[in-house]
Amino acid sequence: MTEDELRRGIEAVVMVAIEPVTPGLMAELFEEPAERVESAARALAESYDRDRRGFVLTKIAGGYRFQSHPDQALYVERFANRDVSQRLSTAALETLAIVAYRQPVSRTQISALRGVNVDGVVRLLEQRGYIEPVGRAEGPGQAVLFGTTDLFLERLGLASLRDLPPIEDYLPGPDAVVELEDRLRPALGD
Amino acid sequence: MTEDELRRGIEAVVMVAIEPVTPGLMAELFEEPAERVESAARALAESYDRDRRGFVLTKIAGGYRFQSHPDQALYVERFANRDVSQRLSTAALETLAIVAYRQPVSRTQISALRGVNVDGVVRLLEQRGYIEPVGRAEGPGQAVLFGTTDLFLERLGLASLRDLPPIEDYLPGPDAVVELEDRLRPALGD
Amino acid sequence: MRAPVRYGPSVGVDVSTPVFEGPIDLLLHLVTSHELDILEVPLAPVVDAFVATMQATKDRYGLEVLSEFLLVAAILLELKSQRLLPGPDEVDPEDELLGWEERDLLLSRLLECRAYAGVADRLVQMAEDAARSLPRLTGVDEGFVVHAPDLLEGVTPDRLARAFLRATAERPVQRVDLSHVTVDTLTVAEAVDELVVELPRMRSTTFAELTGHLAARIEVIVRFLAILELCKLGRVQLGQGQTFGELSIEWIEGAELVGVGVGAIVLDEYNG
Repeated sequence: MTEDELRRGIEAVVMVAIEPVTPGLMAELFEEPAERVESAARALAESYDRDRRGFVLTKIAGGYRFQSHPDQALYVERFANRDVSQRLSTAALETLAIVAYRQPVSRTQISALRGVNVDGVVRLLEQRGYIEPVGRAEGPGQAVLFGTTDLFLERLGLASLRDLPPIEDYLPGPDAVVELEDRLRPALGD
Repeated sequence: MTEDELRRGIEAVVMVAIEPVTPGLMAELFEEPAERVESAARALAESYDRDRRGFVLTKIAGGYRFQSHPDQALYVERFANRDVSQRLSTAALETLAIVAYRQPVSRTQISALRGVNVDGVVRLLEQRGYIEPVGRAEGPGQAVLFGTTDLFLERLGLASLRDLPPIEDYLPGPDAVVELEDRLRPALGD
Repeated sequence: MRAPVRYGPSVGVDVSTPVFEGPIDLLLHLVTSHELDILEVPLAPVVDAFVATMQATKDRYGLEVLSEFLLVAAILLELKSQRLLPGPDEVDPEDELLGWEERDLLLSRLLECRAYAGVADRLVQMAEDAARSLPRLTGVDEGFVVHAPDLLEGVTPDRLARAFLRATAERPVQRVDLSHVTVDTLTVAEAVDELVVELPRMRSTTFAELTGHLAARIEVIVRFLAILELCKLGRVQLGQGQTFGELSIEWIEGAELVGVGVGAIVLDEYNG
């Protein structure tokens, strides 16, 4: 298969897919190495970008899919008459962030961090399809462990969990730590 | 709107559309004459052809849509038939259940119940022959209403829709309701 | 205590106190950013607002909003109770060490929570960016022969009915439970149970006296919430001479005649 044929094949298959198509699956379809498929897909994506197309080829949740270009949001939203996605509460977002960075993680572990009962929030996130049980903890009780789903990646436009922003960047600076320490002092009476 | 902007807009809107998009509708979206839209779309279609893309922009039923290029049929068919061992996803099964019990029902009604966009899933169920359009809603928009097919009945081993298990049998009994109330009472403090 | 709520829609429930009027999450923000001294904010109106909101507008706000309100209110209470608790004059060196250990643990938990709260903002931003771009969902064109494998294999009418129930189930409501604020110790309800036995015997006491024997801070906070519950129920009268003063607790005579245990009290009180 020439490079050109491969690109055409990718364009055709991704065009008819309703979920992101993995390089692995395309490798099977085209009987070509996955690395070759991957690099052809990347080249295609770049060429669309260069040619300023109204669509993009993005890697989401491990696979490729066509999407409208973000700067066409005005027309696309007008067209699709999309309702704004239901917003999650602060509590739900923080819990989701904990699951994303700490996965696999149990309800009890999340509760311990947030200092509140999180059963309701975890259930909500599970029902929305953002998190799912991914296993069970060892030891007594065998608590259910949660992780994020492909839908979570999709909604955030991420190719994989590795693309999450590094949590270190969000740790409070030294000033905030000193301030927190100060605030804890009267609480503990020392 | 420059010719370039118009083409990008067409590319974006047609990319996300499920049904063919008419030049008239696009004319409204872009606030440009339909003739201009039409000629821009034609120019786009020609350019895809010239560049030997794996997809084509065709005019079908008075509207434009993207399709895989006919000469990529081999791969597309392989792709479409790949999921020999696949089962219906939870989302698809729940959508099918809603159609079964609530028919005739529109996409919008299903979306409202499920809280997510169901266009892709509805299309999949329709393609697999489990549901089909059975009419149109009254009122503006005249949404397509879906119902289940004979194939659906056959696959579930049902003689008729009357043989679907009554949903009442699955609702929680009075005991469960009382228990739930008890659990909520201290919480609601009333 | 926890990182201040710095984003997301306002909780939407207003409270009115002599020094502050407005959304409760703003109140928390002002307190945690030291723009308002928690000791100057009487929290009884906050509790009243919560109860009133519960009764009047359950349908309007939905439980998620209300539980968020409760969480914020609980944090305020926790902050205030921390400030109210008198520090011990003499500290056993061993106790002090334990205190430092506890503080370090709390501090690291707080820092981590802050990081997640901060990144949650970023996640929202990412989701909003991603939502600007819609995916193609059209699927394979009709012309193709799809040798449809039977996707319904294994699907029974029974599974279908259950799927329908799942699909049409109400969105889950968060359980609003006062025990939210206690991690795994005594619940507020249990503390109320305990106090309705203890307080009539003591008639009049102070908060410090009542909680002097308690080691864990969380236990003290639970008692504080329980006292507020009882105050709300008209069982006790609270008094505080001055801002840093003792919190006095007085059992209201005759109150013990009603019901035994918190369940009975709550039901008797509110069902009417």
